[in-house]
Amino acid sequence: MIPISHVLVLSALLFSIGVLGVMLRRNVIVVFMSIELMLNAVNLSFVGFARTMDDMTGVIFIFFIIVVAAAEAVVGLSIILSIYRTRKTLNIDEFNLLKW
Amino acid sequence: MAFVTTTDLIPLIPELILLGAAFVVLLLDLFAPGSQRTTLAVTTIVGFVIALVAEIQLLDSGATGFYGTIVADGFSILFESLYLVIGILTVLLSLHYLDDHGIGFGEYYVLLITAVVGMMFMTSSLELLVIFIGLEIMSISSYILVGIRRRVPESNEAALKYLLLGAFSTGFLLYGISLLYGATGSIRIPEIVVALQEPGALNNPLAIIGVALIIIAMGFKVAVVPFHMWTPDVYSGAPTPVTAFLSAAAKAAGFAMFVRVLLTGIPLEAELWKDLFWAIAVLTMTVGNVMALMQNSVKRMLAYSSVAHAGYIMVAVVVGTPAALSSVIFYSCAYAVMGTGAFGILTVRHFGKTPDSYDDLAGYARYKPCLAFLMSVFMLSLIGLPLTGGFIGKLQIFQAALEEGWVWLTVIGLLNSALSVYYYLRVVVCLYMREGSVPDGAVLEVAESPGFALTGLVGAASVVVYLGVFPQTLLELAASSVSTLF
Amino acid sequence: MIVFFYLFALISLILALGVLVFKNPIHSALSLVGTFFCLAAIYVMLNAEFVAVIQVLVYAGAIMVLFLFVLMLLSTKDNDQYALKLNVSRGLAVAITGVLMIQVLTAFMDPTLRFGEPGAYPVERIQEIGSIALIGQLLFTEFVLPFEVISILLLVAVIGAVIIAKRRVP
Amino acid sequence: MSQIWLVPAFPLLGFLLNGFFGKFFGKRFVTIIAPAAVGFAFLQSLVLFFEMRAADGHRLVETLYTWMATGSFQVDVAFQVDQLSGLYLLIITGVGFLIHVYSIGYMGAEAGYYRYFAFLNLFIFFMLVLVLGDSFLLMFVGWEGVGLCSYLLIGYYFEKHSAAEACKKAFLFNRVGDFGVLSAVMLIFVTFGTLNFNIVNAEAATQLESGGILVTVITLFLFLGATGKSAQIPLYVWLPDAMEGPTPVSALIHAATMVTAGLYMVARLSHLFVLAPFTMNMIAVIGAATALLAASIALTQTDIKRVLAYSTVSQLGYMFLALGVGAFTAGIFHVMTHAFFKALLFLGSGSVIHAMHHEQDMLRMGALRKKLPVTYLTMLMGTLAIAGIPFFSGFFSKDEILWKAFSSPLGGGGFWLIAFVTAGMTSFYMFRLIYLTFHGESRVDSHTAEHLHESPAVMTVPLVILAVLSVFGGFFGVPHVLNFLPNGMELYFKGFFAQVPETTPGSAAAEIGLMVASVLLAVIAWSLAHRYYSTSLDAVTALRNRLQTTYRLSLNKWYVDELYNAVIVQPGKLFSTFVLWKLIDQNIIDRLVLLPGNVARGVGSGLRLAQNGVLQSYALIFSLGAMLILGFVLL
Repeated sequence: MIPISHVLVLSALLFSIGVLGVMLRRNVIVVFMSIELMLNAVNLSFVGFARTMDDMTGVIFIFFIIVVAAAEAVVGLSIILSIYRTRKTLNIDEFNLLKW
Repeated sequence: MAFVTTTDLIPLIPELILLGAAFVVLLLDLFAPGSQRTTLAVTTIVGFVIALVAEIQLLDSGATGFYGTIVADGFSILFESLYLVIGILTVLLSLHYLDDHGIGFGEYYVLLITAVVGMMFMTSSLELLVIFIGLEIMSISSYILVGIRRRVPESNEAALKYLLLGAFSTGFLLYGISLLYGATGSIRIPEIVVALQEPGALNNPLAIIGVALIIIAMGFKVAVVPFHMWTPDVYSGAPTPVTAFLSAAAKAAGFAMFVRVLLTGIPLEAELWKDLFWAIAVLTMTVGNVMALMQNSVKRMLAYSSVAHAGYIMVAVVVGTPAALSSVIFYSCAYAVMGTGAFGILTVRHFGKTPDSYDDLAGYARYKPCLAFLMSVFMLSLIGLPLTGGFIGKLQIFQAALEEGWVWLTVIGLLNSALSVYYYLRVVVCLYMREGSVPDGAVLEVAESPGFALTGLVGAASVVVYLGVFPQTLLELAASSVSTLF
Repeated sequence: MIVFFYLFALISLILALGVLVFKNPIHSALSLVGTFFCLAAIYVMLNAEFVAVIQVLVYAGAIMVLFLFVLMLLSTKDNDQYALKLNVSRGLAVAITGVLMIQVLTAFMDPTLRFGEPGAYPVERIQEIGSIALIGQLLFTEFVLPFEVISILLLVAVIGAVIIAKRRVP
Repeated sequence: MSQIWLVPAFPLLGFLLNGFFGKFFGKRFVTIIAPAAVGFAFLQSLVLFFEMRAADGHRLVETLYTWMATGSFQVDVAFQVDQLSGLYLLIITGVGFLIHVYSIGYMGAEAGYYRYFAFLNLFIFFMLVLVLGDSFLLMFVGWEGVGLCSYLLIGYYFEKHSAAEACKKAFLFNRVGDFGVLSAVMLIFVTFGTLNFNIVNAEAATQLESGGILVTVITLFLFLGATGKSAQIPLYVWLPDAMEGPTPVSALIHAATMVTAGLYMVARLSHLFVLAPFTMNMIAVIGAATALLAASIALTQTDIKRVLAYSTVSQLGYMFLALGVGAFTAGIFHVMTHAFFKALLFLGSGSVIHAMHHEQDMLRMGALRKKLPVTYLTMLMGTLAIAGIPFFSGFFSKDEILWKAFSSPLGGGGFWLIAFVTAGMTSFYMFRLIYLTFHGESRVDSHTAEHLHESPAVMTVPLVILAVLSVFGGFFGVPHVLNFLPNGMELYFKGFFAQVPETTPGSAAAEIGLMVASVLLAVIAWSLAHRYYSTSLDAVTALRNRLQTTYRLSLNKWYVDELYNAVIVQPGKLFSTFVLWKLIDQNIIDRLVLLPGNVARGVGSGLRLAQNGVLQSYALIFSLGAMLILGFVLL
């Protein structure tokens, strides 16, 4: 039996790496991928909890998270496509027309 | 075994009506491309109105469905009606704006409807899963609406920022939900409440972190400091009617969720969370007002001021008594109407361009006296002068705070609202005291302003004044809807 | 068995760090796919086989392919501009995330950590009904509302993708 | 039934009709509607006034509907007429009506005629709500409303940059005061659990410890609000600038009615204020200081409206002095007489300005009395009244204040002396105004001189009526010591105000003595003004002339005049102009009020750095917040 706290630690580490990726990477698509990593960390903790508590809710929740992630990816990537067309770059530092 | 019965669907009637309307609009746009844009707008409005009627019919029905995860109590009906009203206003303000800016998508209205549907699920559900999905429907619809002017770099950028930060905060929300689930074994608010009432349950780090993460994510949605950073950029980059919609309806939905999930659902250990909310409220009011003071763009100023208004509502959240919660409702309604109105004025072209900076407001008094007057009404209400809804709203909040002895919080709130005079007044000064000259080559519009928009704006201003002179109706509704929460 | 958990955990962490540090975004994406596979393996060990399948099929298979596709479409030769460069605010980001992580981790180590009451589905019961059948049942009874509502979300996403990304009208 | 609501309803109706239809129905429509609305309100006020006199306890109350009720807190929209509000009603609607009529002539040629009258009606409406409301909240509605209208009307000439600035200033200054009112209302709500005036007044003595901290703080906050509205130190600066508005507006809002709202509030809550001796002292000190400061600034102003504006500030200071020493009746009496003569003076100056094609500099006037005989005579009446020449209205009210300042247990010789000196200055600058404007040689430029004409009857008739009131209005409150008529004011307000315990009923001889002294001072100041301003230009020019023609003058006279100039006039003038006006008035106080805005801007420029448009900084701040919140809840 895998100890739940270790699953939780793994999920916290993955979540932190995701958060870090959002703040560090300058390619906007990689930033987006880091967010996917955060969601996966959440999924992991859901599964861990579901297993510990002998409950299915956590597992069901994951499916919905995956669907939402997919929907966000579709919309997000199309927005990225669109912004690439006007700005010809993916560098997040350059998207600063709106400020102050 | 029928897994969905008719009674389950009763509390969802307004949502179903709206979805029907969305499909009608989608099909009209698809199969009758020649049909006037007005037709689409009118269809949307009709959908909203019918849904509103359905909401009113549901009042006092106490209908529930789907294992008790959907309720049509006074609270949700009041908020849902607010979203519908704001939806109608937004459509009225959109028609000419879409024409002016060449946004020729019938899908615009569909997304508006789905955003409202998402908000309604957020408000009426007692299950974190459905609340989360409702939130995502609203958010994703808003991302697209913000970025719908896809050839405009600002619009793109606003959509991108909104989406990435929104998804980022969604990560926090989900993590919070998962930890709360781990601590309580459920994602249904009534069951979570029961589980957390066990002795010692609130000292469980899982529960504490879970709730804190949920607060963080919801703080992002209602744009409280320090999770507000997206607001000015997104609000100023978005098409103005969408900005109005977001600042009014999306924010109200955020607060509805905040109240439903955090204030009546999860028993928070009083002192700890109160101190936290206190700090957030003070920061939000102050930062919002101070930054609004710095702006040269009126739209951006209004964006920051919407942060400040979220701060005032947070004051009521800190207090947390039923009276305070009903003032949250009242203020959300009042702010939604006056905020929509204020942004709405900015949708109408002046001297051939959509006004943005303070200087663009020059000459309104002469060329568009009616709009100048309406804008003044909205500004005065945002300041919180008597005989407007804004005054009663602030009064309710601060009175509730005083009754519980939050004197300092009230003083800070009053100081902040005094500070806000500086920049709201600047708008009125520009409207009335600056002589605008018609720029070379600019076309003076023949009609003062488009009929649909004018209807909406006059309606909003009337509501603002009505709420100031006869607030009792809404106050009673708010109080009774709060009583359904407990 | 438990050894494999740590193995996959380690690999997934390394690959996740890979997402963070690879200069070339395509490498990052592939590294992320690897992380997903490792997680799928861990799901299997946690008796969530169906989730593991979906993880591979949908997440790694569909979503990441979409990412890769867009990456290829928008790829630029000059990847140096995306290289990880540290400055004050990025240093701050590392520090803040570190503190955040430590806060959460210490809380997880807390002896007062408690979980919810045991639910109705221990492993034996799941195996008796069958994992997929159980999920199907739950989706169409207890979770039928979210199951229906999420279709609205998909509709919105489709509409959004079409109007945002469709080619410019000349 | 008394139908109090009709009084504010008429002007409100007038506002709605003029505001929304005035543009379409044209000038004649507006000209009839606007004054008629106020006229009807005046008639109804008269009816109510007598009903109120006949009613039990001299109070009529009418509840319209429940404004808002949550929990234990309930506020009704309810109007009440009692001795205080009844008197105010008559002043507001009566003087208001005259000024509306006058405006027909004065504003006839202006663009946006309908807008002007709509705002004027709206102002009357809010002012009536202010005095009729039976609770703080309703009073606050009026309070903010009149501020708003004042702001709209100051900015009426919005093409003028100075007007835009002035109205902004007026609004901001008033907001500082409003903050005081709100804070006080807050504390009162916490203390009493209600906002009704009558309950607060009745329970003040039992709920609050006399001289305690709470009551002192409450009343100080209220007084802060009053200083904003009624233009006292430190918030008086907006009022002189407010003269950018049309002159009838200055007469109505910035002299007769709105600026007395602060006094109204203090008087209304007399039972609360007497519990706080410190505040009462403060009020008296501020009032006296303002009276002196403003009068000394008025001495040297050359803009005719500015003289009157500073004079108004000074007279308001007088009234506050009266309230501060517990002479509520005397203070309110002066409110009434001041409404008559100051409205008259402003309208008269308006008539001059009208004739002079909007020239306001007195150095460019002179010898106008032949051309504007009615204006001259009526303004002279007003001047005699304000200067306190015996048996004109100002004499009675002012002497009452002087006497109370001297004899009241809260007063003292110092207060009397300041008020006394101020009275002398008042007499001086007012006669200076009269001489510069109407006497001496004409300094009017030839073009304007050709067109000089007396104003039409629609303007002069109100002047005459106000002049009559200014002359005879004082007989409502003849001091006891003169005893040829009963003191109407004291009878009228019998039992209404809180009583300050009278320690030593001063001797009649002393009162007569002080009265004679102040009359003498006024006459001396008059003769000084006559000497310096009745024939030639002001002192500066006179001095210059004399320096050039020293040899022609006798050494002796030169010496005296020069000494006077060098030692008294010039330093006084420099001090008044540069220290008092330019430095304190225009710079220090201005800056202070703008300070919060500027500090906020400073903070804002710091915060702006974080809002740099880069998404990752936003995520960084988000995470920082998350870290702090987690740290906070986990520790």
